[in-house]
Amino acid sequence: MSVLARRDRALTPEETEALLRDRLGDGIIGSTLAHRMFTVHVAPSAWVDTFTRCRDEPLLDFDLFDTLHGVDAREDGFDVVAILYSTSTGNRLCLRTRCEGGRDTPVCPSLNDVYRGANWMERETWDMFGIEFPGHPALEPRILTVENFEGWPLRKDFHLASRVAKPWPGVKEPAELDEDGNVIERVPGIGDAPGPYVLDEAMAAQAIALRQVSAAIDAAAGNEAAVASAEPTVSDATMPEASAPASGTAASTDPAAAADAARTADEQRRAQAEARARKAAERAADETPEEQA
Amino acid sequence: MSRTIPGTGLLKGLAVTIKHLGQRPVTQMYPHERPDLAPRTRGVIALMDENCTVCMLCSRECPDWCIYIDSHKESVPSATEGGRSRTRNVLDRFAIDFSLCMYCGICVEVCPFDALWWSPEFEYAEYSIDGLLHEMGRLREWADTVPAPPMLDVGADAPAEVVDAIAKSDKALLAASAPAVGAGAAGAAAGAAGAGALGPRLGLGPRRRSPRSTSRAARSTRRPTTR
Amino acid sequence: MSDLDVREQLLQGTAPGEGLAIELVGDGDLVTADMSLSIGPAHPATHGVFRVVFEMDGERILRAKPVIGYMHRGFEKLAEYRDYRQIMALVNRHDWLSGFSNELGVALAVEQMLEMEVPERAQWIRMLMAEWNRILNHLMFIGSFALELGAITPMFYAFREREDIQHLMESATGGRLHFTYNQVGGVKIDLPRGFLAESARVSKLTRSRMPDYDDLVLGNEIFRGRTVDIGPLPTDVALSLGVTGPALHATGLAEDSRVTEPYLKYGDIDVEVPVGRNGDAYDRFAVLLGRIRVSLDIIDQIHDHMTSGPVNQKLPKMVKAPEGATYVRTENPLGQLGYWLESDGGRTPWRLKMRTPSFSNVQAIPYLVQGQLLPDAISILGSVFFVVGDIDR
Amino acid sequence: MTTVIAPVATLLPVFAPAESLLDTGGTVVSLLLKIAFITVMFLVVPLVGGYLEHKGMARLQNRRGPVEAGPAGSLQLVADGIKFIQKEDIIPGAADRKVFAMAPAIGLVATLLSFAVIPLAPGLFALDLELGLFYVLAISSVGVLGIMMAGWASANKFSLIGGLRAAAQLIAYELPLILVAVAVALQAGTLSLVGIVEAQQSSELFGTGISMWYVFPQALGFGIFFLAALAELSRPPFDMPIGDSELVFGYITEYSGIKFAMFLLTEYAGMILMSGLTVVLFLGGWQPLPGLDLPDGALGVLLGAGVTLGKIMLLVFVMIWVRVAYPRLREDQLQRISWTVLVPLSLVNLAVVAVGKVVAG
Repeated sequence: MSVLARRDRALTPEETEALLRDRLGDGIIGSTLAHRMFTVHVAPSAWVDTFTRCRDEPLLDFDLFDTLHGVDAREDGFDVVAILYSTSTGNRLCLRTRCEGGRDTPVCPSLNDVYRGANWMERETWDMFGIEFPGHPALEPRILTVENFEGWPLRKDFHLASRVAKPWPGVKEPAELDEDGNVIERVPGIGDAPGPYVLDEAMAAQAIALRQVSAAIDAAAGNEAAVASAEPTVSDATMPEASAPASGTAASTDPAAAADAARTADEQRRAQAEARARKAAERAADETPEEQA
Repeated sequence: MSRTIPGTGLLKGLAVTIKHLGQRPVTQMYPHERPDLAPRTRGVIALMDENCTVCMLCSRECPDWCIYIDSHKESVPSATEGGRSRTRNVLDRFAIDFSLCMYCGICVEVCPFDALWWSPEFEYAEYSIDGLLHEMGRLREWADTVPAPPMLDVGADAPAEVVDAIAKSDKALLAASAPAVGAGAAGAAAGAAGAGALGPRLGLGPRRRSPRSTSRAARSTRRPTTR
Repeated sequence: MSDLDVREQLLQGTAPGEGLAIELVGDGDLVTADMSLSIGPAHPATHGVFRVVFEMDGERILRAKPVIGYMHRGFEKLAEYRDYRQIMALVNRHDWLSGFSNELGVALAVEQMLEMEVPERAQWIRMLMAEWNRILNHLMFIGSFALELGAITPMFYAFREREDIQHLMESATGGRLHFTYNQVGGVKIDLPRGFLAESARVSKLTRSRMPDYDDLVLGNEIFRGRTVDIGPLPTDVALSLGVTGPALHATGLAEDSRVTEPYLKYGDIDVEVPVGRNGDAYDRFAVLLGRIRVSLDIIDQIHDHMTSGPVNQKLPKMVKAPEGATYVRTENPLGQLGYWLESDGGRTPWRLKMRTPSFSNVQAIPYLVQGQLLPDAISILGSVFFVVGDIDR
Repeated sequence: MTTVIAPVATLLPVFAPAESLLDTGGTVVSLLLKIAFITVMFLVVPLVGGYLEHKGMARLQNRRGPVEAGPAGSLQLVADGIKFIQKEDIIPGAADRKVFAMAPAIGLVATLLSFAVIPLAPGLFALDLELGLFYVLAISSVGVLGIMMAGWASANKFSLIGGLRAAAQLIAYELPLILVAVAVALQAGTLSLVGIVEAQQSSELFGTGISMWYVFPQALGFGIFFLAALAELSRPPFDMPIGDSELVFGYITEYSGIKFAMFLLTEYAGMILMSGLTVVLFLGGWQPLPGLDLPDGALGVLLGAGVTLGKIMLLVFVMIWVRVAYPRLREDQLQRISWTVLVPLSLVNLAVVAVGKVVAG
């Protein structure tokens, strides 16, 4: 098979780095070999030259342009990562550079003239991270998001709307009740939901505000049950300590009515639960002989 | 491709299609005939509320945040005289919003007390999206449609629970001066684990059985080693 | 009549059909009208919300500009908010025709970072499912490509085959498209009893029906007339664009990561890579058909190799990839799918880049359709196999 | 019409137009009868053809086809028709409203008029024009006009390309179609369709005593005629004007509701018409088998009608079969086939027939 024909000529990672250093000098900052991937860190000034070398150097012969993408590098700005593959030697090389311009105006030279495939990849990276690629024919219009989209979605300071708009159902503690018999909900805090995202104070406030609005709407519609369930949330908003007593008095809606509604709903719920428990007990009783047999 | 007489390709096309004229159509007449779905089919999530301990694991693991649980605490008087009364969690609300659910099955997988089950039922389309929010009663009804899990392949390892059960019963056997009844029970358990551990208990219909009557061993085949 | 006269006459709105907005381009004495024709976003030939704007002179295409992003769902962002178990349910949705293969990539990436050994039986099961998934995917494209050329029947036959295979996979995984069967360290649950026998039966059945496609489509003179020498793609251009999979193999290069960088147990079995000659639409289709046969061969080999034992690893309560980055490439049905996984040691990825085959393959479309006729462009669009969700993610 | 032609007919006793059974005493009654006959032919027979297409295609593709409307889905097209009538009739804002509205009717009327001369059985036809063949070919070409009008008036690029393709295609295929028909007329010695059927019955094939259906001596012509008819009807594999994967639906793209239904009906009626014409010209019309004559009287008329319709449905099935089996050609390929293969071949066919006629005559 032709693909494997030149496998024996494949350079080792060390040789590859040595060769690139020889050709590009200070352009090569360093390299890492971890998790079965060889990464060469390149200075932005040598970015295009490195790829031209990788493509044209007969010993390297990286002909397949695999991918190019951005990575959020926290306060240092953004990295651009590109992966090349050689169909003749079977080597894979990951090249990585740190964009100039920090988080405000990240800039990385365009590879469009070296590999055709870089065109869309760079457009996508610009669309997602706002990294400019001087030398690219046309980064605009935005390739994946809508044309008038604002913001750079894959930056870490861009929060996922669906995670902000809706409270996490998992914040409730199992069966912990306040004195009125309502389920205690906590204000979403750091590390509540799975994920690296931090429901920071601003987001928490936003989430609470949203729920307040919906509670107000429900109250206006006279939906008693909705008020009953939303009511503790309102109290949470004003009193961050969820275990604080007298949550009903803090409600912005008519406190007496809300407390009444809560009590009625709670009574109903208890009655239901009792009936259910009885049923479950009966079922368990039915089941026992079978289990023993 | 070798050169052939022009037109043979065209004739072959006619031959292939006319060949199918006499064959039985493969169309499934869906509303008239029920589709034959595999027991593992992820159609709808059924809830056995009596198994739920309100641990909130499903709700927290759900990638779409579509499980809503409310509960309260209740004290249960002691079964024995003079014993201490215990408190337990009572489920007030358990709802799954199937308009958000992406049928990944993580909730079923993480439930430590087998309260959630997959059922192959799929006919619960609604004209209004609100109707897809299934509350506890509706989820409980689905539990009656949960089929028995299929037996595992012959090359499969016995599930961890079964292995544990065998080890335990062996221990019980080895424990000196075991009473006859206890030994009998342990022996029966070991026999069941050895012979039919991977399948549902015999004598019950293979499908459309309530999971309550599914044997423990068969149930455990669903979740071999993750826990 | 000078160019200017014609322009005025048409734009005055006296002629019916003034809404056509035909732009006139005077070139010497002869006036020709260039028309921009928008194929999509809801056109029958794009099977999804994908759009190509053709600038045409008569029926000949001067330039083409693909417009993508109609189905962008932000998977890469969503993945940063989910742990590795939840990501499995996410990634099988970007290329909805190869759900299993997508999951596999993420699982392999996480396992590579954890340096986790996957039980042998799990690897064979993964391969078996991946190959069945590949056949499912290819059958779909065989049907849809023929449909785009006006042959309606192969689609129905392909769906008949797909139904058998989907039923088979559903019996093990519980899903028809979104299998969610992989987990880090193996597969979720072992195969149900009788699965392998059924798999062998379906494999035999599918193989027995493959000649139908040869006779109905590949050997058909009209089909050959519509595809031979249409949209040829040179190997170097394909590589520079990042085109992989059947479209690359059609150019004559057998770069298949099942062979060149074997993952799972592909190194233990024979994998043949069908290749074409000049990368035209016919070759792309022939390669696709050949790959089904190869996958059936692989499935038969897997049946012989299947071992017994556990199918997954005991996992900690929360799987956390160690700090660092890795890249895993798998041979997906449509080409090479790469997952770049960068982790900060947390339970969700710091960055999960999905290098999808369709995205790179579709980049080749402007190159391929330039100077072709409209019907040929449709033939090219159909033969550069892509899934819109896979382009837009 | 017969009355006008009658004096001429007396001069040519051999080829006198036959008398239709529908010509009863009263002029009004016979007129009504003829209108009823054509309407039934136009409205009912295409429905049967359409049902055959639904079911035949389905079975060839290993599926069932319509099953819900009526017994075995037989009323599916009726249900479709009712649905089409109920639908909103949308006219695009940029369209030329008058032309847009007229276009479906033109194709429909052209096909409707052509049915007047197709004989089903001895005496069972509306008209027997002496120039019947000429009339059918001329009138059916008018239908192209409707297609071009639809393509232009829709103000849609896909429609425009579809209309232009249809025009180019129909011109290319009109020529071989007519050349082959001329060969048949030459052999029969008449342009009357009834006359052609009778001529096939009365002449013998090389003295074997078997009636010489023209499909035997003119097998080549038959093939060309059938191919050209497919192209003329824009049936697959020549459906480029409406090729749905390229042009969405070609000149019909912007049509909806009853106007769309008219195009649909025209297509099915066109299939019946072209099959009918092929049966009359090449397959011996109402004669069940070569050399086997129909009994006289009412039974013969009924049987003859059945035989003709049966042959028509057989040809319709072949059209469906071809549709199922083949992909679509490209416009330039079709033109090349027409001008470089079919036209020369039909000229050869004509020459052979002419020589044969002279030698045998």
